[in-house]
Amino acid sequence: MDANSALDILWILIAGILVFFMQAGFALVEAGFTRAKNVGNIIMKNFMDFALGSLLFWIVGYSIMYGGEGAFFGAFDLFYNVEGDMHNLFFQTVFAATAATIVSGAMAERTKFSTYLVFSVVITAVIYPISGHWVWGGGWLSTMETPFHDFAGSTVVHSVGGWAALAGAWTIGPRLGKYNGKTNAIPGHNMVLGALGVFILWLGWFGFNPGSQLAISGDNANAVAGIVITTNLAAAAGALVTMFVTWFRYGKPDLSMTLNGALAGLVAITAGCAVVSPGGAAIIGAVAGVLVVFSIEFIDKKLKVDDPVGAISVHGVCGAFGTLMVGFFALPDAIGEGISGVFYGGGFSSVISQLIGIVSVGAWAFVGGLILFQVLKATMGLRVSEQEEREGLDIHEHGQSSYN
Amino acid sequence: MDANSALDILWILIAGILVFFMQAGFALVEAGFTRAKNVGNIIMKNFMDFALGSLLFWIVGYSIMYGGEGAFFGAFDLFYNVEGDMHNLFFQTVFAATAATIVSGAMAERTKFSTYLVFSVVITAVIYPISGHWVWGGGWLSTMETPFHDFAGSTVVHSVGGWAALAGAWTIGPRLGKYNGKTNAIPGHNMVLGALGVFILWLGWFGFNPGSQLAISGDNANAVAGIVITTNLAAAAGALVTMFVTWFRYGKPDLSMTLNGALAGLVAITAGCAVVSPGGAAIIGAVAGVLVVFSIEFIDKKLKVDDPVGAISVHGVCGAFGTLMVGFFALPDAIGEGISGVFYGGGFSSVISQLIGIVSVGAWAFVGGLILFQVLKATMGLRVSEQEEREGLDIHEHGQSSYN
Amino acid sequence: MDANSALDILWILIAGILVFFMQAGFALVEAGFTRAKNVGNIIMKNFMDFALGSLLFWIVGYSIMYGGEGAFFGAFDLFYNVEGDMHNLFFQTVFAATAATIVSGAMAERTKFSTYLVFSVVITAVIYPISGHWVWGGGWLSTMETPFHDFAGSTVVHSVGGWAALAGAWTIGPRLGKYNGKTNAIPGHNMVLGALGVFILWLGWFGFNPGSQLAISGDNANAVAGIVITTNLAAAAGALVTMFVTWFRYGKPDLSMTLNGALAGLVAITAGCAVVSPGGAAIIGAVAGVLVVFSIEFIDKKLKVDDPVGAISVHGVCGAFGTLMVGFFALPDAIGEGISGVFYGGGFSSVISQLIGIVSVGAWAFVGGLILFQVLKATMGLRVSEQEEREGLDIHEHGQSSYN
Amino acid sequence: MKKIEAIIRLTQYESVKKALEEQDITFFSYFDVRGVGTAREGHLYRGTVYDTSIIERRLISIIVRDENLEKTVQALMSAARTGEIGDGRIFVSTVEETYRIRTGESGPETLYIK
Amino acid sequence: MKKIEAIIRLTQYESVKKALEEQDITFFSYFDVRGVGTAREGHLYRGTVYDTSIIERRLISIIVRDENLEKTVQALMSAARTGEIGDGRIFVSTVEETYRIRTGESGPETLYIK
Amino acid sequence: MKKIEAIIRLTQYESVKKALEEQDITFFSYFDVRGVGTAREGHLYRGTVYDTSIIERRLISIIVRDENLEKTVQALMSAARTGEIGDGRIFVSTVEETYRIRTGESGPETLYIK
Ligand SMILES: Nc1ncnc2c1ncn2[C@@H]1O[C@H](COP(=O)(O)OP(=O)(O)O)[C@@H](O)[C@H]1O
Ligand SMILES: Nc1ncnc2c1ncn2[C@@H]1O[C@H](COP(=O)(O)OP(=O)(O)O)[C@@H](O)[C@H]1O
Ligand SMILES: Nc1ncnc2c1ncn2[C@@H]1O[C@H](COP(=O)(O)OP(=O)(O)O)[C@@H](O)[C@H]1O
Repeated sequence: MDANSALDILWILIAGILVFFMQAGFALVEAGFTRAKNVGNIIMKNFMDFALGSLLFWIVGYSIMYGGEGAFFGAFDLFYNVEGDMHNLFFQTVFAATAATIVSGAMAERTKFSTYLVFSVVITAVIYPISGHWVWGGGWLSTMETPFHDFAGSTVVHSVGGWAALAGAWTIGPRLGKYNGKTNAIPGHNMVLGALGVFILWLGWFGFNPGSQLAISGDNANAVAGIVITTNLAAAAGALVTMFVTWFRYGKPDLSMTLNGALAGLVAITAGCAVVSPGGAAIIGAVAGVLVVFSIEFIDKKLKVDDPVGAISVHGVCGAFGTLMVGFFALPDAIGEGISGVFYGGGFSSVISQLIGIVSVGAWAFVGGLILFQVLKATMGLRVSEQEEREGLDIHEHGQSSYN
Repeated sequence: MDANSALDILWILIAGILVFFMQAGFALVEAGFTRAKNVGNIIMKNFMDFALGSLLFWIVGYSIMYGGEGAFFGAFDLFYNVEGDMHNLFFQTVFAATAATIVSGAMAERTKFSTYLVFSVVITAVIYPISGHWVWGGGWLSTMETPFHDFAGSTVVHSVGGWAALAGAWTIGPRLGKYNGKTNAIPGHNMVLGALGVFILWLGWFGFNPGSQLAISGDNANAVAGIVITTNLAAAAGALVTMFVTWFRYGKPDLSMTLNGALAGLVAITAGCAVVSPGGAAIIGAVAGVLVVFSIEFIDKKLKVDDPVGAISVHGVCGAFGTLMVGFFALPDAIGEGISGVFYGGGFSSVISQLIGIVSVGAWAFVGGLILFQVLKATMGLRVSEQEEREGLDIHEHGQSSYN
Repeated sequence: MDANSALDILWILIAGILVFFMQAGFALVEAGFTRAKNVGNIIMKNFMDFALGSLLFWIVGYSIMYGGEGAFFGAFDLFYNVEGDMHNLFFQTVFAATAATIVSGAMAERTKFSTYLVFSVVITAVIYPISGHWVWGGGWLSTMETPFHDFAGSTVVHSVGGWAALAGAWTIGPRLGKYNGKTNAIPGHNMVLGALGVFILWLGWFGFNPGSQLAISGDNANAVAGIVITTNLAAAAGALVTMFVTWFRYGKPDLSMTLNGALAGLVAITAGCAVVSPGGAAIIGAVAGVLVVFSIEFIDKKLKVDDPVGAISVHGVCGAFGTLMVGFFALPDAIGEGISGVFYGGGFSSVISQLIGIVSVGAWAFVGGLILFQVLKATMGLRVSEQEEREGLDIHEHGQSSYN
Repeated sequence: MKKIEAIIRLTQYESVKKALEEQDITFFSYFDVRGVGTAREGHLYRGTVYDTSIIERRLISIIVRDENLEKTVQALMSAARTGEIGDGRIFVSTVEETYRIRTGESGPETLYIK
Repeated sequence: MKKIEAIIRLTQYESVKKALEEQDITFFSYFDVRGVGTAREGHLYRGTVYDTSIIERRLISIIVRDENLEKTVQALMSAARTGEIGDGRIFVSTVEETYRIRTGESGPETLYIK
Repeated sequence: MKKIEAIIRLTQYESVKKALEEQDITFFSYFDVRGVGTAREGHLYRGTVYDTSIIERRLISIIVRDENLEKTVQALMSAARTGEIGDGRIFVSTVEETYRIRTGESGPETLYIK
């Protein structure tokens, strides 16, 4: 193997290792934004998402997603083991585990552990790899005339998680005491954990987006560097703008929301990070930083869907938004010969493709999630008992409190 | 230097940096699994393990381990400084620091700080590099007809730490109140810290095992990618299986034990990560996930050796187990021309070599540790006073509590 | 692009990603060393430092620092976007964000959030890039006959932060209750956070120093490996020596001070990491470990400047010290043809250049910071009200406590 | 004046608070105590059951005029009751004097709970 | 003997402690309680104001001989007062007996507060 | 009924609990307080000694029938004693009424401590 090929594999592995660490970031954000009595439970869910995901994606998921060229489905080969492709298996595994993890946050503090495990299996082994195949595995969305473009997974990963989270949070209903006539705040128990989690996620995103170039040799090096910059600027803009929005709206800059703002920027730039300019990235991040605040409020206060960590807004809404923005901000010929974003005179063909992708993948994830959660609710039961919820999932589901 | 050589050095440095970060992981696991009144002390011990280890391995340890071809001992050159080999010094330094750190966990909450420092010096500068030389430095275990195979250190690093930990925990005796007629639980004070620590350790293991390939150019790239996969699958299988084992045994899935389960899988695959198939790795990890539960119970309830973090089971027992499994799961010719594991028709020659290595290194670490701890106990004193233990090592050994 | 160039870009990006993570380290150290009632505020400041810094350094800072060859100033081009140089923009951005962050720690627990944001803008967009230009951008300090040598930024980054911190902490005055007749201790609320922060900073420093080689191909690989070793040894020596110094002085080894000791070693070696021997590095780190204790005491007890985290001593004093030591410990010809440190017979020419750099950059940062803080104090107000300080900045500035 | 100390389940706190408010008892203090008694929670750590008799409870302390004693006790009692073992206890004792720090006034009439 | 329980603002604790020391009252116990009352702190979390009436306060408990009651109450009152709503309250009740654990002695004369 | 409040060393809690159990006193409540008094712990932070007189202690509160007062105090006293300064104090006062929330019954006979 020549140096360039080894270099590419090295980069994919390092990027994958960074993305792996995002699991810790998600666990900390979800732990910090919820109450102390449920913290061991939420960590256990995150931990199991990754353990299950690693095994399932190897056993079957990778093959479904990348194993063949069908329009809707790859292939069904068990126990993937192809010499020379293990770096790709790893990189795709850590991506797959992310989608499930998003959902645990939105359903935190009330979901039965055993039922959650079943959900986690289905999303990682079925829901995610199928829609992922459509976009990245050679499926129908990638073969449209103007292909749907989602570079690193605003839609493929984050929206899938976000819409499944919406299905789950809506099905399970709000936490006790969240809505009684009015909407109550249930403050997270530890903002330091939340902030550390966001720092770790931001770090991991430097593997998530730039790693999705899947190479760094030759001209890829500059492409990767460009993606690092767009990723970073969108996150920074998201955080900054969200801070000011909360400051204007609430009178004071809200830390937990600002943390969400950085994530909103990161999720939004994920689709277009390779095809927009630094300026475009900053704008996309900034708008996501506005959007996330109103979306969280809307979901919380209008829809009355209780999402303790804001996962639906951050991953679902901002993921869809960012994917759509590709159609507006894509630099000329960046997506493909003759395709440019609206702002570069490219017309709406790309916007339409993006919409098709957003809606079809979104519908798949939401409806699939909804059916799954309704079935689980009717069979195993989705929610812990009222007493368990009041006294904490840690004591009841795991027999032990996390802080002693 | 050509690109391939630079690439190899880059990879070794990055892997070493990841392994460095495992120090933080160990510190957090040990902090989380013990009580709040001792948390500063345990962190200080971890911190000093690395500071002392860095200096000592440079001053003398690296030379003992790698400085010559003797059967039992390398060489005794001071202040290693060979241009062109500093990346290896770094990579071996971060490994060396791991062995000492393992012991601090098993002896937590009762060991005198000053005595611990002396122990830390001896294990890093003497015990670890000598047995390390036998396996990795060209010593007798590596020159047997069927050589002992420990790719990344299930035995060389983890078991050495684990057996020294057994010697230490046994010599010092249990924490006050641990055994009075029956075995009492002394819950760790913060499971979030423990979980974050395990995430960081898992992250660091992507440097520990794949980095031990010591190259990534040419065909090494695929080898490294394969090791990433085996490492990850074993960890995932360990975590998942441990969770189910605790669920069946105790009625509820135990978080702290499940965290140990992931580590058990990681330790177990460390020896064989480069020579087993993904399936073999998953099985090794899964069995380690069962083993660790019973081992922790056995040591805690039968041997009545008090190991607050489970270090003896995770590193000693699972390290030995994983090393042995190489003899069963090694793919044909993976260890060397004509050598295969039992399950691939290779007969028991490799199993025997593995046993020789496990026993000889284990005996060295356990007996060496035992003598050292007995001497320290008789001279400086190994244990803090009863009052200090009751009121906390933080206040008494460091004059200050860690949470204020 | 050939493999070597791609390799260099890869390394710069990875190093930059590691340096990015230092932001989390700073946030945790500052959070852990202060009180629980202000923890959200200090994290918000750190978070905004990076968000603002990323945007501003792209918008204008990078151009000021690197955009031209003027003696005092680079250029003023907006929105840097040069294909093929984005990896450098990223690497320099993460450096720039560090300087501001240092200041937040020294002024913690009493500084108004809005005013702090203004300060953060000015230091990142004006103060830091201008003096940075003098040293790294081709400015006057780099064109002296014996050029000022600051390899990775002991002075350019750390001292600039440290002296601005001195200006800020002095201008704003001590926290309530810190000095009333005698000097009172105000213990930090969580040493685990502080320790984790230091581990993360140490990790990040493996990007900070070795990454400043700005290449890893060819002979750079060995240079980078050497820098990893000098960096690590200085940190280890700093930690170890500080521990013993506090042990002798206070009767007990002080954890928080020992954590500072590791940082002191890291800051001190930053200037000379590429030009000193491993032994030189260990000595520089060790002396910094002594210096930091006496400096913290002097500033705290004699100057009565209240610096909750020790930022002035760690970054200002040890940064200046380390920069000076280059003049003593530089290996022959390491800085440039015919230049060696005093201890290698090079005479004092390099020492003088180092002094010129230390003093000029220090004066710029201190005076610039002082003017800025005085203006801010007179206009927006620098300090929160007494009630806000007593009851906590989290409640008053952000409307919410961080622990619930 | 009487001091009423009620040791209740943490999880009944919200309904107790509401019941008190309905009786116009909007001033009180509370803190968390650990109760040792018959109600037991089974905890499990690493396979060792530590069948503890120590339970987190909330102690509510209300000082009322004598005439309000009865209704306060009744409100507490009905709202804190679940009927399961572990509902807790109420203790009543005498308070001789009270002062409002803000104004320096003393006497039962300075109690907000009229 | 009298037991004086003062519920004060957390932020007044230091000055109360000093005022007590000046009266030679150097022995007491304290712990943090949450007060429910009229003083309100407005908290905000993710855009939802949770206008809570629950306030962190410190409860200082001092047992004194009858003759020291007056001066202790006065010291507490003046040092804890800010004049704003939320200054807190003092309650006084009777203690019948006290023991010094170290020596086993009993009676008011074993109180350090002479 | 009598209320016994004992302020003891955190580290004596286990032996006190055992001593109480031996006297069949298996119901009580406790919480942690900070005691201000003569016993001092020397703390050190970054080279500044903050020689504090504030000590973490545990307050055990037991309500007993009058006839059990003596044995409870004795059990407490002997188990909490170390003989060093800082052993703590016991205070006794009167409780007038008690209710068992679960059943609504009142009176001393509802105390589990017979
Ligand atoms: N004699 C007592 N002295 C102090 N506290 C008591 C006493 N008896 C009960 N308690 C407190 O009341 C709580 C309620 O006891 P519990 O077993 O729940 O009673 P019940 O059987 O009436 O429901 C105990 O946990 C303890 O905190
Ligand atoms: N009747 C009562 N019983 C118990 N605690 C009370 C009572 N009245 C007031 N308190 C306590 O005293 C605190 C002071 O009340 P606050 O509203 O501050 O009074 P003020 O208006 O006199 O300043 C309350 O938060 C509560 O903790
Ligand atoms: N008069 C008092 N009022 C309230 N608490 C007191 C009083 N006197 C002592 N205490 C409490 O009892 C504790 C014991 O005092 P300590 O100095 O240990 O006594 P001794 O010298 O008898 O051992 C103190 O820390 C304090 O919490």
